[in-house]
Amino acid sequence: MNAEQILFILFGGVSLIGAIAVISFRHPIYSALSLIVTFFAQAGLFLLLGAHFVAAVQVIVYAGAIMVLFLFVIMLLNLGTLSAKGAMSGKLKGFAIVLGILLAVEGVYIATNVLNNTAIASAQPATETPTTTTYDIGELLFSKYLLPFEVTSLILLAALIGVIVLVKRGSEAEN
Amino acid sequence: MLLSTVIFLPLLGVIAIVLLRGLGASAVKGIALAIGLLTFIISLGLYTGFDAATATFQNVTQEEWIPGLGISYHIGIDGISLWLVLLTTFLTPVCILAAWNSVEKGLSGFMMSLLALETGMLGVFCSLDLFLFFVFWESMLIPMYFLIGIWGGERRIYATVKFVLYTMAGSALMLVGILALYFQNNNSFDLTTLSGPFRHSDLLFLGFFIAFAIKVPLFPFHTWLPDAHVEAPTAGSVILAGVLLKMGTYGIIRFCLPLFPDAAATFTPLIVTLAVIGIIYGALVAMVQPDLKKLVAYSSVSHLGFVVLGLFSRNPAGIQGSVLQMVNHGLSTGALFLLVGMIYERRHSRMIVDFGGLSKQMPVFATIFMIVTLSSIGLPGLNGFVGEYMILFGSFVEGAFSKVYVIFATAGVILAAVYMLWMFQRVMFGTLDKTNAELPDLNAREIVVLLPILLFIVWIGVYPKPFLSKMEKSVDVVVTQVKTQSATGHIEERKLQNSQLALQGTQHEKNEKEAQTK
Amino acid sequence: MELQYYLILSALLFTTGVIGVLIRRNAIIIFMCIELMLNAANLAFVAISRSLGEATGQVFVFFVMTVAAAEVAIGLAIIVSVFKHRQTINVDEVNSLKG
Amino acid sequence: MSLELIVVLLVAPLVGFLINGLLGKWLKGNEKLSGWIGALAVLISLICSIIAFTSVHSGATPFDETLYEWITGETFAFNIGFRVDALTTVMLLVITGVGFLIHVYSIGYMHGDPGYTRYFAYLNLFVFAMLILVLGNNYLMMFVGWEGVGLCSYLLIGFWYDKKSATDAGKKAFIVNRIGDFGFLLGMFTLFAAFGTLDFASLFDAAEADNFQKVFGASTLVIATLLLFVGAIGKSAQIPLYVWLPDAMEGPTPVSALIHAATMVTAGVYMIARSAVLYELAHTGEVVAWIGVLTAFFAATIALTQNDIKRILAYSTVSQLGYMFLGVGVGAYASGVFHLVTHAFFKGLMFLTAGSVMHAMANELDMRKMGGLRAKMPITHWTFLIGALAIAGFPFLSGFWSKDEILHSAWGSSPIIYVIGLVTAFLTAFYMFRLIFVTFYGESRADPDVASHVHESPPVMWIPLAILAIPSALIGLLLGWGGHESWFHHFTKGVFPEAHHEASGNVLLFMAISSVVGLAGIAFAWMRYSKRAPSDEPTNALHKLLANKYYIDEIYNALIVQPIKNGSHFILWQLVDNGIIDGIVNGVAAIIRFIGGILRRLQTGLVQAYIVSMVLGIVLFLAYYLFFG
Repeated sequence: MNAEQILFILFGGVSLIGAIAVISFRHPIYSALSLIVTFFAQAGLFLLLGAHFVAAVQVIVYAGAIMVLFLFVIMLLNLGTLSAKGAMSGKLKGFAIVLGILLAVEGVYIATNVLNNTAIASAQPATETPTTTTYDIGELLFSKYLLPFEVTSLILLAALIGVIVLVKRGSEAEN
Repeated sequence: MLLSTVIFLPLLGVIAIVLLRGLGASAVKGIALAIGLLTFIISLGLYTGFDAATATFQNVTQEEWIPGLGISYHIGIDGISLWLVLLTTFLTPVCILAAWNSVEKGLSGFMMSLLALETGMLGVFCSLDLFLFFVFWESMLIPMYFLIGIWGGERRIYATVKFVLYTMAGSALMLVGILALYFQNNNSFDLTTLSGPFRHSDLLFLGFFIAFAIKVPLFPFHTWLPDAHVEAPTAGSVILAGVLLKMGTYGIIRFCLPLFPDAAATFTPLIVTLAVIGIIYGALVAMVQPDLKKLVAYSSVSHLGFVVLGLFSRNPAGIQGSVLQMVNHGLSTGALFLLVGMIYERRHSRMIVDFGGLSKQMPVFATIFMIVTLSSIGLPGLNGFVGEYMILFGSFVEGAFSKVYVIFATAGVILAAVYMLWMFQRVMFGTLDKTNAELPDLNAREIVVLLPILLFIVWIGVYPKPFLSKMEKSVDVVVTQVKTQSATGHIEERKLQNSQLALQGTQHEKNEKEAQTK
Repeated sequence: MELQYYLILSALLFTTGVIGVLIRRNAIIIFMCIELMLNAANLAFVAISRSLGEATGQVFVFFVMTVAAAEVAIGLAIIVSVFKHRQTINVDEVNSLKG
Repeated sequence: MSLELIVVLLVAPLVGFLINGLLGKWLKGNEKLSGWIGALAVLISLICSIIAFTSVHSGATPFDETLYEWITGETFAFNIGFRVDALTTVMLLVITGVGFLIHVYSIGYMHGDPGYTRYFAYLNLFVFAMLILVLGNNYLMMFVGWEGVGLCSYLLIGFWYDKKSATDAGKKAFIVNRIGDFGFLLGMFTLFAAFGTLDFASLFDAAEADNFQKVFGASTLVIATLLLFVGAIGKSAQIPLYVWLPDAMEGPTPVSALIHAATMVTAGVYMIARSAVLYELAHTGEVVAWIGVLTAFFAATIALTQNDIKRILAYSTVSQLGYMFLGVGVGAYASGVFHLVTHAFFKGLMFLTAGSVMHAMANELDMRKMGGLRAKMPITHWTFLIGALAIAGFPFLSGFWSKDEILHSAWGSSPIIYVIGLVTAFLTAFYMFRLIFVTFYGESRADPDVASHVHESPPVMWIPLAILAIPSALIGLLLGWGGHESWFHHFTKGVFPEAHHEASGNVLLFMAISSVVGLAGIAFAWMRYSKRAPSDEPTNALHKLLANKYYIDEIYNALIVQPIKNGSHFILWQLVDNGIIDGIVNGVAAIIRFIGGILRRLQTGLVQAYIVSMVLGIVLFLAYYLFFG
């Protein structure tokens, strides 16, 4: 068992436990904090995969910006007490979990059996850890994927305006 | 071009009303009436320019519309559709004038619906492309839906939904038929290129026929009609009875008979039975109706039974009579609905029991009502007789079915007198009720609405030749299409039967001889 | 490390997110679960990107993150305004879609 | 004779109708004018008719021309065309002659009625329709007139429309007539199917040459003639469709005289006389004769017990029409039409005198409330007496000649028919003189205030009576002298086929028997009723049966009218239409709604429920794809 494997088990285990914690805690604050843990563990996994840029962005955007937003809203609305009220009916809950497990089984099956026969699996994995530099990504983004890249900026703009409109109307209605 | 103008001028009127409705109610009415009259006047050009010596379609326009799917804007008229087009353009201004004061809310919408409806109906009668036909067929449903649904009576929603669903059920079947024809016709919807025999022609025939039978309406598909009529506003009823029902019979003569002659022959006994049941049934049920509009609605069922009977007689006299009777029914039943509407505006009731002795108070109304009633009964000298006589005579003398049907249908003539005269007696004769003692007689506008109809009622009754001569060639074409295609098959069948009969006969004789010798 | 272990992990994370969406009723937690699922997808992207030795997968992760950011912003704004109207963010109490 | 003459003859009453009908509002103030316009219109027709008559009488060939094509196609042609021959001119003279006198009479009779102009409009329209009926040169034209007179009859019976009994009677007349028309129509269709034409001339030629298509095999003509006869039964009020005529007396009395005695009701006789060729070939005359004689007898028995003057006259008309059918049925077409002519005069006269009585007695119709009118209304009395003597077959008055000819011919056909006819003649004389004795003789039984106002009618009324009385008395002698060699037979010779039943036996003997029977009837009536009024209540079962007209109306009502009405209402409308058909329609809708209701529960509105189903879908699809695909 080499270092990479150990690190994989460590980061993988932490992110999985974090994920389960997200859906298990009653209080949204705890869920949010667990989610941050998961995100950090995933950033570690990205590093392990040699995707330094993605790892960095993961920490900055997800663990940083997005989670702050979550925590901010939770605290703004003071949801602690509300969320505890009422749970899903047992029958449906059980059914949902069974469904989830079935989905997981299928996912694992795909990962182990199906993808083995595809080009992805047959591609020779690089022996030494190949690092994808930020430069590579940048080059792709501004050449091949220029149009989608520009579109994302529009999406962000639209989201920006949308949020302002939504929140503003909400406050107007209040008044 | 002329024909396209006639078809789409009313639509132009709709746009004009949309733009100018700010000018007030009288402007809207004025625009609608002007457009209606203009359309009628232009459509008269179709009549004067019509060449009665040929049966081919005239005033034809053909433009590509969706060439990839073989759909074209292909319109034209022949001697059959000519009359229905004229009937439509004639009745629409009459309806606009009839609705002059009776519509209070949403006047511009009402007028727009009427004009849009006119375009839809004209399109149906002129389309020579199956797809175009279907588009018009369905599109005319929308304004009618609004006319009944918005300006109707108390149970208008039920009536509208029933009307629309009935029609839709039929149209769905027709759509299947149209598509089937499309694929059997080298992926073209063009009616003029269609020529049989088609595969599954029995099923296709039924698909088309049920759609049209619902519209006619043929017994037992008729129950939407009384509801729709009772709830519809006067103008809606007039259009409904005057033109919409004719779309069914027109469809039969344009599609069912010429395209599927064999299937038509196969189903003739069934259809004619239904038609005769409709004649008698409609008359009997009309007799006991307490509501004037319902009575007239059921009388339509009876009258259109005659039309279907004539169509399936498959000989020139019967079919000409049927086409003429379509026009006649449009005029006389239209006039009846107008009259009922006028009395309803005054008294706010359509119940027969609420009336009586009106001829003392409203002599002009009574006189016109009498003439229209007599036309509906089929009194010689008025239009109804000519049509009914030709249908019955054609069916009896050289009809494609047993004379027994005709005997029963003729009995319907007696019943027509019973229900119409009984109604007339209860409404017009007897002592005048106090509540009715103040009813004013018809005013000038109402007389103007009715007079042109009366003119045609008498004209067709006394001198129907101009009407018959224009349609003669076109009807003959239908008849030959029906006869030649079905004849070959039938003659062979008959020969076979005859030889079998002969065989049986000889065997029978042999058996007898044997028995005698024993 | 074999590619498939990453993919298995990705599948498990994704399923966890699905289960969360299904069983939790708090809209914010449901949102978090959606983020979880997006992250699971990102993981698969990156793993396959590495396995193929090219950067396209990571470019996609970048896009996913942008969209996720936008989505979170909008989603949270909606949650806030819903809360203002209804004093709740329980999805089973927001049932205007009922037929 | 020219087409123009015929058109003028025909159109004059139509113009009168239009003037009175359309300008009625303006004529209201001046009712005399309106009446005279109507009368003038008929006078013009009368003059034209006389011209036409002289032309035919001078031996011109029958006029037969087409005015215009009416309903035509490649395989059929129905034209508006006219035929004027001896039979037509006889009918024309009766219609316009009697019609003119009745128009003049009406000017006085209808005086003061609010519907004055309407009355004359209808009456002119009637004359117009009746002229079409007799002038037409084909069956369809005849049918047009046939329906037209039916319409006018309907309008005039229900003339006083605020009286329910009047409008009921009008409606009944029209509908019963329609039943007859049903037969007429089918008869026409059969004829056209066989001959390919409805024109009299070519149709009869083809029939005689046996050159037609046997659509119903050998019995084609039998079926056609019997169907036509159904039409005649309806229009001429024979068994079983006679029920409308007595009720038709609800109309104004001159209408009864013109339409329901002299002209319209005889249209059936005219039609059979016109179709004589066909009836001869089909040998269906016997049916006609039997229906005729039975109707004659049957109606006469009912007339015995009635107390309403006009009803007695109505049943008498039915009875006399039966005689006419008897005549044409046994092949004595000329005699049948001759009786039609004489009857038109004397029955028209009697109706008008009855009207005169009503006029004097404040519209009283029950003769039990009359009596002794002879003194106060001498002209009315004398004219009525002439009419009654004529109908009773008093020697040398008009009815004597025509009825005797018919009975004579009947003997040649079947002695049984003859005997029934003879008994009927006795009954006729009896009930007519019962009417006379009770009304004009004995003590006055009227209300005192009515009785004090009894007066003779104004000249405009009694002059037509007097004029009518002359032909009623003499026309038989003038036209009928000489039996089968008479002027009338001579004149109509070309129209009818040779009679196949040659009258046998001594003509004088038959005349003597008829006279004796008629006189016996009169004498018997004198014995019973010259001194006392008929009793109010029927005394025995037979009397009751007759007084209630054999309960025929009630039977028809119970067996036909009510079942149709109730069946239509409850079974067809309520059950079939609203129950079954709409039930199916609404049932389909209900089923769809029910299914929709079940499916609707899936729409919980809970987003998570939707997601669950979505995930379920993903799982299932994946499973299928992975493990079974």
